[in-house]
Amino acid sequence: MSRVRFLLAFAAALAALWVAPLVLPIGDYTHNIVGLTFMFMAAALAWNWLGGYVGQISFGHAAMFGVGGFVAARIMLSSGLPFSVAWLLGGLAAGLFGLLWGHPTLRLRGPYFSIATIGVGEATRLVATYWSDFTGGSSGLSLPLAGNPTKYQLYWYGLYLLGGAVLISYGLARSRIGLGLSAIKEDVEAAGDLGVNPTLYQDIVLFLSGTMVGVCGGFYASYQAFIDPQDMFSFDRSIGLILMAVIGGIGTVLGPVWGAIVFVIIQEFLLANYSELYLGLYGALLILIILFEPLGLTGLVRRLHRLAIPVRRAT
Amino acid sequence: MNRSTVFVGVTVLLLTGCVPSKDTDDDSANTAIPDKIVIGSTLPLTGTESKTGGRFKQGYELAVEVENADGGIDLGGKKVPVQLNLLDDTTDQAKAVNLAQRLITQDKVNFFLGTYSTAVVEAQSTVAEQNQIPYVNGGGAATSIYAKGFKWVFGTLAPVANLANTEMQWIDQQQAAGALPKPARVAIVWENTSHGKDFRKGVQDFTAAHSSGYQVVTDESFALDGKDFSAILSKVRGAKADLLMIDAHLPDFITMQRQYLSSAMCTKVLTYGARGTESDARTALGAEGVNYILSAVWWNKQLGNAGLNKEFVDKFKAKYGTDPEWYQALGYEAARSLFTAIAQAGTVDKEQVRAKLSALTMDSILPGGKLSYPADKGGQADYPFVVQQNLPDGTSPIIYPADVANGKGVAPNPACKG
Amino acid sequence: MGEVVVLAVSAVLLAGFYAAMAYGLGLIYGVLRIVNLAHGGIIMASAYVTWQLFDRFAIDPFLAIPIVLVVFFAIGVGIYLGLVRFLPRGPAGAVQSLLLLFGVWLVIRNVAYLLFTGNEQVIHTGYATSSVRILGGSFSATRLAVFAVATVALFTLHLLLTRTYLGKAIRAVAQNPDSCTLAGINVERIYVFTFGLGTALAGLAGTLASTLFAFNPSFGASELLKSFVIIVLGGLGSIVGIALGALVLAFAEVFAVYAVPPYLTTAVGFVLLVVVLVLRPGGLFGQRVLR
Amino acid sequence: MLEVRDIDVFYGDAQALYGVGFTVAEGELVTLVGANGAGKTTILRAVAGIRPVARGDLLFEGEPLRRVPAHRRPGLGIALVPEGRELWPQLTVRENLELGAYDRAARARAAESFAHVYDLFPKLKDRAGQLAGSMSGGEQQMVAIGRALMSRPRLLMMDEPSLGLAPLVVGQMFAAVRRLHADGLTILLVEQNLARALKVADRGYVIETGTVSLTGTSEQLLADPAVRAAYLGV
Repeated sequence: MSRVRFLLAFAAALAALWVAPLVLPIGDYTHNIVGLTFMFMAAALAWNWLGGYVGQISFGHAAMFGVGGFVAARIMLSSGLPFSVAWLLGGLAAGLFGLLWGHPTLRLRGPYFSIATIGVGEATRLVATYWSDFTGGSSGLSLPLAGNPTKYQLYWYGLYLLGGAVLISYGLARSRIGLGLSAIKEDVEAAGDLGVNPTLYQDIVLFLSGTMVGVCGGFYASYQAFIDPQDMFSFDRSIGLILMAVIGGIGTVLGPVWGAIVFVIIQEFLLANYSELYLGLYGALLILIILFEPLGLTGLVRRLHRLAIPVRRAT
Repeated sequence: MNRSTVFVGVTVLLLTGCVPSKDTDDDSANTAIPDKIVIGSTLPLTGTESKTGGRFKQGYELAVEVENADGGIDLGGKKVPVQLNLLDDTTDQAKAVNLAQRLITQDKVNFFLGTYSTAVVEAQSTVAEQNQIPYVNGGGAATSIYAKGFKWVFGTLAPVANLANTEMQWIDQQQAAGALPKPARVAIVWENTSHGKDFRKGVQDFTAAHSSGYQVVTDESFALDGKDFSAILSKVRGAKADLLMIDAHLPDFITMQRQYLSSAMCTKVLTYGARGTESDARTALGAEGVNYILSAVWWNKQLGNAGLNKEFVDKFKAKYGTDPEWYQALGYEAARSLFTAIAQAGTVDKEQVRAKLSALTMDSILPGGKLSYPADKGGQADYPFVVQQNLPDGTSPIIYPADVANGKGVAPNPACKG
Repeated sequence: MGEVVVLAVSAVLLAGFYAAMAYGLGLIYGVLRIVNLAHGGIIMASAYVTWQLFDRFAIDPFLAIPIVLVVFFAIGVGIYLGLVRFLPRGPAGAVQSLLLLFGVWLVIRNVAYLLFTGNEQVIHTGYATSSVRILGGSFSATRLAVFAVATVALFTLHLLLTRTYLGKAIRAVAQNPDSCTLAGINVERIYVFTFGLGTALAGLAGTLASTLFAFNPSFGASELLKSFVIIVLGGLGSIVGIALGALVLAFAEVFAVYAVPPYLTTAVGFVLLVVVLVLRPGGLFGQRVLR
Repeated sequence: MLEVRDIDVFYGDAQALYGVGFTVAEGELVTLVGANGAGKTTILRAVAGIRPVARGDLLFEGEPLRRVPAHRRPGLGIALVPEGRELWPQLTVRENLELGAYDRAARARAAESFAHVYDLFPKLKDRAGQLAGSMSGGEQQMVAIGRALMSRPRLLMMDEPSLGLAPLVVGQMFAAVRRLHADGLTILLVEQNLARALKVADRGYVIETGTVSLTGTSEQLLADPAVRAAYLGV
């Protein structure tokens, strides 16, 4: 897709989603879920910058989600700054925190990096739960209900988050940085020979990814109005991001968006009907995708597209 | 950067900060008598907490059944049946919040019964407060839930600090009787959860108020699902504690008690908070292994010899064929208090029911015999716990408070040598 | 002084369980270069199998070990032949196997929920709380037995890997699979066997865990995470290294109470994991190949 | 003994061999010579079975080889000493050799084979307990050849045995090759060092860009002006 076509499609989609709740008869519940899903999409996209573009699978993104959420919450609680500034500051703190552990560990490749991120994630969770002056410890933090956007309004803020994440995803993939990243993904040493500085590139991506996920954490804090470390920093939260990206198509520009949709639909649908099966369903889905379509939904669509082309030619 | 990029960028910038808002459509003023009263609720029916979730469900459903048995709640002379709209939140905070949002804003339930486990209740209660709907729960005990000045949230569980406090009161009696040393050396070991935190606060408050009788020598928290407690136990041993006051959930209780026993420790008094009387504990540790453990719970079926308690236990047995535990009792009482407030209000108007809940004082199966949601406690019920002790004959009688006791406690632990 | 000795013995006993817990993960990683994220799920499943054997057929957990080994060897072979075999080798396969086996874990967990609900289960053997006196301290007989089993497993594994053709072939495959084919070793068969053996060892860990702890279908997560710490400390693949890594972790956790609040002792392991990965990627004791 | 008929081999989409055919008779020492990347290594890997053949036939002692999996071929009597040795660096020399005799029949005769290898390379006997990875290049090459011999091969294929070795050691290596040949072992040798290779070989094939471009006895090839110009720089 050319850049102009992409941007036009992007603007159209954004505009359509912007007015949708105002003209369509969407229930409050669906409205809120969609808003929250926008946030998950943005976070999954951000995970994908590191996990997909660079091929560094992080099992520790909950650490940045949590840091972003708690810094944002602390700022909202202690100062009169508007929530959007608090989100941004939380995001920046999360990005810096990401750099703090990421700079040394990004030298590790493949499973070594993944294992290191598990360590980072768990250590952060434990310290955060202990550090009650900052996180409220095991009792968590409650945000004031006044001054925070309502869940109704958060739909649009979620949409902006998503828009930003999509633009960055597209920009990263189509830019020179993107080329460098795929070179690093292929072969770090060769990338170094090509004049790509793997350390710098990976640091930049992790910072961006961490900042975006941190902002998402701030959004989540506003959405829930109550956050506690065990939930914010949980291993399952990191896993959720991975699942969304993998279901949608790891390394593709928009895959995580579709992945997040499927993730939420499964959760909402199964919640009402077969809640005792949802773990297994994710598991089975993961297994099927890895075995049969490593590019997830995106790969499936591409495959169908390839099948469809000859048909079109014949007619 | 070409022109279209600039165009899109500017559009996005213009849109940002521009967010529609909506007046919350206020239908709480609707005072017409409905055909039925719909109560929304979520509970963890699958996942790790499914066992407890299932017990609360039994309590809620029994209360609804009892209420509907004679036609429902009396709203100004008209009996209106109650319908429970219960969903599974799998102990996930976001799910509990979203489902509550759905039940309240989309399914338009009239009132809400809360879920189980403190953190989830804490997250979910904000939805109730935002949407101004009465929220009664029997599954969230942390004082932090009720310390936020919420007007719409009511808790049937007395704070865990009361648990520690009631146990300490019994211990104080024993000390006064000369059975325990004075001052007694106290070790507090608590899981780092809000449950453990409140437990610790209960012990600390008591020892601070009776500083001549108690000296805290160890105060440590631990992470859930520990594999080895030898270091903590060694600290306790080193501090020569007389009273070992632990708060732990079941897996840690079992691991820790096994290590406590096999390391030949023996403190004059030992408690694991609410743990110790359950059948799982006896299975895991043997009858010997749980002897003389002190425990306290919100309710116990041994209270059920007469009056409301007997009625509850009999109806429960008739419906489910087993004995109720505190979970079911608390679920039952939470639901019953809500029904009582609705009946008193005589309407489904949310504000009026909230006011009645706030002012409620009703006869209850809970220790103390009365249930209310005092405003100065942020809407959290406040009553003593029932203290039990496992005895070598396999029973666990209530030993405190005196008015409900059906057995006599033993201190110091006679199994300790020397 | 006495207290330190008692703590040290406790740490050694804990290290026994930790080592047993990590053997399977380390072996599979060392030979196949696959991080078996289903490891925790296998440990949990084995705890349930042991519990069922105890509950229905009154088989003592320690006597159930041979049955568990056979059952989980078969399960491991099944997982390899049914799923893992189809993954590409090399870095791409490493990442995919991570996700695939995580999927397997989710499925196992779900099956356990369906079969046994989320309730905590415990095995109460007659000796669960009996104790033995060593060096002036009193220690759990079960923990001693677990330590003994872990030690026996260590020596058996070590002998298998250094004294038998099969074991040497396994180590050779870990170091250079291509030249194994040239030597007439059926590499695929070694992979199947190793995956089976690694799974059987995870099963062993589950049986041992069931004698010490209460468990539910979510059990195994912290075992998996700690196993990572151990194999990284031990150098990712060497069996003796794993035992040493377990010792380091156990001592760090037990003695960390002198430096940090007990609550944070678990975090010490994870910090150690990251630090060792960054500073000494070969582990504290050696290299990344199975020796 | 070995007959290669018109084989094609691919690496992904790239074709490496185009209809290569040659034979090795019992007791012969045949060498494949040619420039880097001409496909010599690929031919050996195809015969050893670790590189699939897309078209054509491989016959060993008259039996078709194509369907025999790679790990079965040492049992038939085919052994390859791979380029770059490919030892197991963290195993001892003895263990490396032992695993050479992994096949059941070879295992039964392991003691005899050990004696044979130690006789050929006495140094290995002294270093038996040392880790293979800690040895010098020449010693490692000895281990690699020894490992191949442990499988009691009837056809020994060697890929660049002199690569990266000091001149003195290269001499020892060729002496060993000559001795093995003299004992009656059939050898297929790939070498860049064409002069030395042709000196020990009976016959040779010149491989150029994936095909056999020239064949003949060693003397013929050494005398061929084109060969002399292209490979000997004369």
